[in-house]
Amino acid sequence: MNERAGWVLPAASEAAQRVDRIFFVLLAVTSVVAIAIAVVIVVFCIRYRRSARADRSNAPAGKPWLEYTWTAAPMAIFLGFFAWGAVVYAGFYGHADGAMPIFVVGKQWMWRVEHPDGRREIDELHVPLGQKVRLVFATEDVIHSFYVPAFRMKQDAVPGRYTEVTLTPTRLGTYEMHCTEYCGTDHARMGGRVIVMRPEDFARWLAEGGRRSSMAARGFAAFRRLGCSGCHDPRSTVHAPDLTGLYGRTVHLQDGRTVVADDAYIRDSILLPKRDVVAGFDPVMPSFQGQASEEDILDLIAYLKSTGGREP
Amino acid sequence: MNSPPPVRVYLFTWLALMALLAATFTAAHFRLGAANAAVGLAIAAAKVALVGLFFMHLRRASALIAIFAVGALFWIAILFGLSGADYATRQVSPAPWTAPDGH
Amino acid sequence: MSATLPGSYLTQGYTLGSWLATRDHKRIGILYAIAVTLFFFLGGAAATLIRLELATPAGDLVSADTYNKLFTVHGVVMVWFFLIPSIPATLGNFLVPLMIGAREVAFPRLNILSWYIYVLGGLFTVAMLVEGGVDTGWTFYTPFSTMFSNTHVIAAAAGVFIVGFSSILTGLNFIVTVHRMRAPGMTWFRLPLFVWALYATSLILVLATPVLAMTLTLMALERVLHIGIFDPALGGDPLLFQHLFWFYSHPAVYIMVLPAMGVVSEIITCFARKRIFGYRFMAYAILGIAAFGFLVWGHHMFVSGQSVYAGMVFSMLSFMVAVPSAIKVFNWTATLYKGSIVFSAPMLYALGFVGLFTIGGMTGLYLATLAVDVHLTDTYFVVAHFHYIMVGGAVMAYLGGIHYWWPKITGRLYSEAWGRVAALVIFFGFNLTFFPQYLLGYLGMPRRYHEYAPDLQLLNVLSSGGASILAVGYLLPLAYLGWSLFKGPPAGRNPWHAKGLEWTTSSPPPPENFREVPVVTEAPYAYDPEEPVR
Amino acid sequence: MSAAPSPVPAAIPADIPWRRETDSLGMWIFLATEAMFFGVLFLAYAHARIADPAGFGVASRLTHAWLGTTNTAILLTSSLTMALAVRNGWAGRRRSVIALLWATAALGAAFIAVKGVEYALEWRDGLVPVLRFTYAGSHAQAVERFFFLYFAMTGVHAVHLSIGVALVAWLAVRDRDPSHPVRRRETAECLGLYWHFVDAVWIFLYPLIYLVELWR
Repeated sequence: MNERAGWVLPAASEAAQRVDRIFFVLLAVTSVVAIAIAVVIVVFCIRYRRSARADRSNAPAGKPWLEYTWTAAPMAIFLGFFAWGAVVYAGFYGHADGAMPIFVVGKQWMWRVEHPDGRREIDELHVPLGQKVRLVFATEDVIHSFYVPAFRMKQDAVPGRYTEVTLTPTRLGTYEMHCTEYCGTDHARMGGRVIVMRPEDFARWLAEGGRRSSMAARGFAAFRRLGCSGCHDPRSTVHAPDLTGLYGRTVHLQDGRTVVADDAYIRDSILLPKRDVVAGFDPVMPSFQGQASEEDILDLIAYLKSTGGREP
Repeated sequence: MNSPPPVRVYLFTWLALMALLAATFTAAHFRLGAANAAVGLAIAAAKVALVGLFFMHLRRASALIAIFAVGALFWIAILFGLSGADYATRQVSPAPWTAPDGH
Repeated sequence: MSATLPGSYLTQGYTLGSWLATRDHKRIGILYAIAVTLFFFLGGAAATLIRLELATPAGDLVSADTYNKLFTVHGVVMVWFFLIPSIPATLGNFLVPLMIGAREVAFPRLNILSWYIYVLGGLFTVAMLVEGGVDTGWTFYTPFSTMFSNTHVIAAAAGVFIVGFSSILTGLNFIVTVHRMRAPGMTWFRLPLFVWALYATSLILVLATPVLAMTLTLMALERVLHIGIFDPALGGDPLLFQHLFWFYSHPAVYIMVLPAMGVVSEIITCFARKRIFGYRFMAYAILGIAAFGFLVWGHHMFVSGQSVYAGMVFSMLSFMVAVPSAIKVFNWTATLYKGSIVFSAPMLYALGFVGLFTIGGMTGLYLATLAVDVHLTDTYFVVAHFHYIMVGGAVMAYLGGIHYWWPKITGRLYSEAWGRVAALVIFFGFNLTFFPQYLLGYLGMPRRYHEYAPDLQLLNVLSSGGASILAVGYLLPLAYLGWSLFKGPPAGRNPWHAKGLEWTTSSPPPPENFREVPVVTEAPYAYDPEEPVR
Repeated sequence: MSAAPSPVPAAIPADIPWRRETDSLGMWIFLATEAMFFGVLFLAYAHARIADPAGFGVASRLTHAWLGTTNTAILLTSSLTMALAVRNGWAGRRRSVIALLWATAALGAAFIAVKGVEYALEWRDGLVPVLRFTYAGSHAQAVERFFFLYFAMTGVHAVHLSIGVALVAWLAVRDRDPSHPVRRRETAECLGLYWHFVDAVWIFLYPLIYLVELWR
C-alpha cells in the first residue's frame, strides 16, 4: 500500500491541495530567510575573523530603524500566514450542507466504520471520489485520532462527545490511515486503509454489502436486546415514558426545564438517565454505560427517528 | 521602620470585613439568578482587597511587591480567560444526524 | 583534586558532609551539575534504545509496551530532570551572584533545600522505573492516564510533582537575588543578558510550575477515586486536562530555551570581541518571550476538539511569540558585524545554537499555521521541531556555557582542540539525527510509533545512524573535561579576557566571591575588537 | 524597573530594612505560586459549575451555610489578631504579641474544629463521594462532583491552615525568650502574610460553596 512515490506524498483531497500550497510557500519563505541568515553569518565569520585585517572602526551597538524593521517585517509575514492558515482550517469544519455522514468509532486499537445505510467496515474506509463526505468521530474508551496523510486530515475522537470533519476526496487509490493520539499498547497497529472509489463503483460496493439490516432495524434489535422495550414499550406494565415519535418533541423535565429530544438528549438519557428525569416519572432507569456501545446508541437513535417525529 | 499604623486602623478593617460578610450572606437569600454569583464574588474580592491593603500592608509596600501581588491575579486571569475562549466558543456538534448549522 | 588557588570555594572542606550540607551557591551549582548529568545519560539511554528499535520498520527489538515505557521515560527524564534544571540550576546557581556582584543568593538555605527536593523527586522517578515504568507518555493525557493505563502513573506523577517544587524554589531565589542583591552601580540595563534570561526564566518557573503540580494531583486523584473533573462519563472534559497541562508545558519549553539564549549572548559577545547589537531590544525580547509564552498553549490542541475560534486565537498569538525569537537571531547575527571572531569551542557551540535554533524556530511557524498543523501535528515533524529547539538549542548552549565558564568554575583550562572536535561531532550527529525526521513527519509517520511503513526505513536508518554519532559526541566532553579537572593547566583570573564581574574575581572564586565589593561603572560587553583573545 | 540598587554592600547584611524587604518579597513570590496552585482548583470549580449550574445550586443547599459563615467570621478575626501581633511586634509591645499569636493559633484551631464537625455531618448525610455517597435526589451526578470539589478545595485549604496554626504556635513559644527579637518580628511578618493569604483563599471559597442558592 505504498502510495508514496519516493518522498512525495500524494494530495488526495481538496484540503490537501490547499494545505500543500501553504506548506510549500512557507517552505520557500523560511528556506530563503534561513539561507540568508546562514550566508550573513558565514560572511561575517570569514570577513571579521581575528586574523583578518578589516575595518572594525565604530562598530554599531544598535540601529533602531533596522531593529524596528526586522521586528515589523516578520510580524507582517506571520499575520499573513496566520490568516491564510485560518481560512483553510475553517474550511475543514462545518459547511457540510447535506454531505453524507459516515461514522468512525475508535475503540482500543481498531477503527469501526459505519455507513448510514448500515454497511460496516473495520480499519477500512471507502469513500466516493469528488463527493463531499462528513466524517463523524466517536470513541469508546480513550482519545484516538483519525489521520489520513494523503488527505492532510487529522481529527481526534474525544470520549463523551462527537467531533467531525468535512472532506472531499479528489484522487482515486488506496491510502494509509493511522491513529495519531497515543492510546496504549497497540497504538502503532491501530491503522488501516482509506479507499477512494469512483461514485458508481462506490454505490455498487455499498449495495453489494449483502442483505443486511439498516441502522434503524439494528436499532430496533438493540432496543429489545438491551431491555429498553421491557419498560418503554407502550404495552409494558412499567410506568416509563413512551418513546414512539419522541424525536424532535419538547420534553418537560422534573426540575422544570424543558428540552428538545434531539440526539444528545437521547444519548445522555441512555448513559446518564438521572440527569434529565422526565416530569411525572421517578428516576428508576439504570445507566447503560458500558452495556450500550457507541454503535448501539447510534442505532437506537436511528430507530427512534424512524418511529416518526420530526427534525428538531 | 517608621511607626506601625495605629490599632484602630486594624479594628476598622475588621469591622468592614464583618459587615461585608453579613452583606454577602444576606445577599445570597435573594433570587438574583446569575447575579448571585457575581455579587458573591464581588464582595469576596472587596474583602480580599481589604485584607491585602491593610493586614498585608500593601498600602505602604514597595511598587515591586505590589507588582507581584497583582501579577499573580493577572496570570490566573490568563488561565481563565484563554481556556474560557475555548469553552465559550466551542460548538459541541449536537449529534451525528443533525448537520451543524455551518457555524 | 588539588585546587590551584588556596582559599577557593573548593578548598573549604573535602568531606562529603561539607558538600552535602553546603549553602554556597557555587557548590550547589556543582551538586546540581552532577545530578543533572546522571539523568541526562539515563534519558539518553532510553533515546538510544528508541533509535535502535526504529532502525527497522517492524517492531522487533522491544515489545510495544516496553517501547511505550521507553519514550515515556525519555520524555519525563529529559524534560523535568535535565532540560528544565540544566542551565538555571547549574550555571545559573554558580554565576548569577557572581555576575551581579553579590556574595550569595538571597535565600541560601532554600537553595540547598531545592537540590534535596530535586534528588527526592529523582529517587521517586528512578524507583518508579525500577518497579516497571509508566506508559502514558510525558503528557499523561486523560482518560488513558486515569482509567486505562495499568502502569505506575501515580508514582511518576509524584516524582514530577516533587521536582516541580525544586524549580519553584530556584526561580524564587533568582528573582529576589536579582532584585535585591545587585552590586552598587549594577543597574538593570547594566545586567548581562544571561542574568536577564535567568530572571525571565525564573518568572516562568514561579508562575507556571504550580499549575502543573495541581493538575497532576487532580489526575492522580481521579485515577484513585474514579471521580473527578476530567472523565466525560461524570460530566468532566478531557480537554480541561489538556488546557491545564499545556498552560504549564508550553511556558516550560521557554524555561528550557531562554537560559540558552542568555548563555549564547555571553559567548558571542566575548568571542566576537564586540558589544551585543541592540542590548535593550534583546532584554525586552527576553521578557516578551517569557510573558507571551503563557498565551499560546492552545496550539497543541488544534485537532483535539478545541473550538475553531479558540484555535484561531491561539494560532495568532503563537505567531506573535515567534517575533521576539526572530529579533534575537537577527541581533546575534548583527553582533558578529565588525567583530574580531575567534572560533573557540564555546563559540562553535554558540554559532551552532544560532543555526539550529533558527531552523527549529522556523519549523515552529509551520505548526502555528492552523491548516498545516492539522497535517503535521503528532507526526515526526513535531518531534524534529522540538528536538531542534531543545537539543540543538538548549543542550548545545548548555555545553557551550560549561566550556565557556569551565576555567572560572574549576580554575583549570580544558583542551581547546578536543573541545572543537566535540562541538563539530555533536553538530554533525545532531543534524543527521533530526533533519530526516522533518521529512518523515511531512510524509505522515506518526510519533510514538515503533512500527512504520517499510518505504520510510531509509530516513529512519539515517536518523538512527546520526543518533549514534550524537551519542559519541556527548561522551567526548566527559573525557577531556574530566581530564582537565586533574591535569588541566591553571586558568588564571580571565583566560578569555571577557568582560563581566565573574571574570574580575579569581578562578575558582573564593567562598565570598569578591575580596571587596565590586562597583560597576560601565555598560556590559564593553569589548574592544582590537584587544587580543587568548 | 526599580530604582538604582540600595547602596548596601553585596554581603548579606544584618540590618533590618534590607532583610525585611527581601524576606517579604520572597514571601509574596511564594504566595504567587500558591495563588496559581489554588487557581487551578477554582478553574475546575468554574468548569464544573458552568456545566451544570442547577446541580450546583441543589448541592450547595446541602452544605451547612451557618457553619460556613461562622467559620468565615472566625478566620477573619484570626487575621485581625495576626495582623495586630505583627504590628505590636514592630511597636515593641512584646507581651501582647505572644498573647495575640496564641489567639490566632486558637482561632485557627477553632476553624479546623468547626470544619471537622461539618465533615462529620456530611459523612452522616452520606455526601462523601466514593466513600459514602447515598444521595439519591435529582442531579445526583452534579452533587457528587460538587462534593468532590468541595472536599478537594476545603481539604487543601485545611492542610494549609493546619501548617499555619502549627507555625504560629511554634513562633508563640519561641517568642518567649527575648534574644534576637528582630529575627522574630521578621518571621512574624512573613507568617502573617502567609496567614492572610490562606484567609483570602477561604474568602473566595466561602461564597462558591455555601452561597450558591440560599433563597427559598
